[in-house]
Amino acid sequence: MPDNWSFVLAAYGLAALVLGGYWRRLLRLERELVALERRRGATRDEPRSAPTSPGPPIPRR
Amino acid sequence: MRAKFVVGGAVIALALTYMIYAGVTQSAVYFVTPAELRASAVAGKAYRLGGMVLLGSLRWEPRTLDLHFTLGDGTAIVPVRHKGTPPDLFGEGRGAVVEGTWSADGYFRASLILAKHSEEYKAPHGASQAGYKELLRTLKGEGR
Amino acid sequence: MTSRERALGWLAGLGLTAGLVMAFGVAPREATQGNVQRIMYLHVPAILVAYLAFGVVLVASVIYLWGRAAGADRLAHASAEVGVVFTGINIATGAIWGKPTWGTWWTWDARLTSVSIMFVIYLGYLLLRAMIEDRERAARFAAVLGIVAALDIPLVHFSVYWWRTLHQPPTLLRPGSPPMDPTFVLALMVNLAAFMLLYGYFTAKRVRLLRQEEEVFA
Amino acid sequence: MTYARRTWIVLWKDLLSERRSKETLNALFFFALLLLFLFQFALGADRERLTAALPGLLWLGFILSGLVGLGRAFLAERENDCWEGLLLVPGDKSAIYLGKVAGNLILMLLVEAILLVLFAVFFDIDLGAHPIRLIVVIGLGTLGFAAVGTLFAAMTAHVRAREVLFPVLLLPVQVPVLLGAVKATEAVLLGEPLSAVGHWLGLLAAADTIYLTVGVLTFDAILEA
Repeated sequence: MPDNWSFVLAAYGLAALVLGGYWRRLLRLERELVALERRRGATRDEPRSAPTSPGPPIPRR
Repeated sequence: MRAKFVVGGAVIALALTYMIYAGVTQSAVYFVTPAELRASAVAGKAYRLGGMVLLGSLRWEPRTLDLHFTLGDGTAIVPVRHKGTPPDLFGEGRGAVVEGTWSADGYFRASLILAKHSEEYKAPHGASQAGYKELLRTLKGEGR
Repeated sequence: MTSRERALGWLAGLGLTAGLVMAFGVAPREATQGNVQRIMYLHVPAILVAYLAFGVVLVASVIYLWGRAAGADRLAHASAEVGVVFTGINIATGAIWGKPTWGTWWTWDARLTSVSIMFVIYLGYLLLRAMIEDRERAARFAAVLGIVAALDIPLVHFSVYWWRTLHQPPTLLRPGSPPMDPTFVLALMVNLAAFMLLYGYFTAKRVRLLRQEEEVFA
Repeated sequence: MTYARRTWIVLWKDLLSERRSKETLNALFFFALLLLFLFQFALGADRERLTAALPGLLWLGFILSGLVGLGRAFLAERENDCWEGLLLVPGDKSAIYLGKVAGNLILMLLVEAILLVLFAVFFDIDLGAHPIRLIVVIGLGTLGFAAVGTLFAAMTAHVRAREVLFPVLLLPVQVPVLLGAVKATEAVLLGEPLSAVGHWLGLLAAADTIYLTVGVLTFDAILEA
């Protein structure tokens, strides 16, 4: 029975990529939110601009 | 209003319970065994055939990729022909499921070979060959 | 970032490391399948955690429709997203394992089919959320879909099971003692615990981000 | 007004406006005819292959026409600003849901009858051998489709990309109904008794029950505002 280490490596690598990718997405979203909050705090009356990230939809009222 | 949700929830729970009960007890056949195929084979009709690869029946020609073997279930045997490389888990004394058609010339022409393994995960030291009955049981899906 | 969230993150990282050690260091090479069986330590915990995540979506959706608590809606949203990620991992690792073992990347086998349908249903759920601009309406509609989807899963499972199957029966969920060497089970459990922690970390973080998003844009 | 009466009024209103305009039915009849052409071109004249694929094709036709028809289910309310009217209906809003489901069910069954006749004529298929069995199977399958379809149609009525979102949400959820209906139809067309596919019929009945109940319980949340 051959071991197929390449398949094992591919599976673990892919999983790491997906999980890492989702984690990074969350971190980026967090950074953007913090930056947005800071900017909002500085200039209250400026028109809002949606962040350009392909993240989740930004709810609007 | 509250009564609506209680009754509705009960109806849903009942339907789901029935579904799960029926799902577990239903002994659907996922593929035919060699005996079943032998009993009512229609040439040209597509089947999924599951059985054990009989010991000493496997012949493989690496150059032409001709794969010949016999599937059995203890009562009947079916010769199978296939073109291509078999999967790693495929081998004599193991279970296999093949998709293909029954040929009028008295053999099964497989277009796809799938190795079916039992749900036993064994450490190397306990490596005894799975019993024939056990494998058949797994093959028929009764092991759930 | 709250300290609880940070602690959860570190715990998840620790758990994943332990899981890797168990999967590659402690668990022995499997007798028939060889080392390729080690993919199982990713494959099985991923789907179990995905089921957990979608269960949370169901409960949170019901709670939201009952009392309209915004927190329940955020939990449902976050949990569905993380559940889809884990389902994706399960499908991908399953395909990679299937190639050397069954001899094919994909087959319309029962388990593969039903899990992929579940994947598509919850992708649709996220799509619905993304396409509705009004936050309150998105929450209501998503809650309804979350309930329909969760109730649909057993129906999908059995219908596809009767349709065709090739996947071996689930080893761990079987009544009676699992037909598995105890070391394998231990390695699997460690990985399952690690994935649960990771689910908790991701979901907690996502819920907090969703709340902040609402505060910023409110 | 009793619950049943409100259900009946919604159904009556839909049937009456459809009878007057015949918009949906005419379009769907033409659509069914076109589907028939497509199937013929896609499969060629191979009788054997056609027979094997027939139950699947039949349901593919039902579902495609059902998607087109159901997608329009709440169009009148949305375009003519009658949504508020629905909201003003006194009492339990699920009466509206049941009325809409009944209307959609009738519409779909009509289109399916047309498709069946077209199939019987153009593909030379004998459908008359077991009409009762066929009606039971098709009725159960269509009810499940209409139950979820109506719920989702109301849900997507206000969404920008509803033409895309509606089938994307509906089709995966409908897989159990589709599988059960195709398998049961296959058995009926092969002349098998219904008891041979009892588990499929049980699945369809369970699915119909669950979908309808969820629809009744949650339609309030979809309709409001």
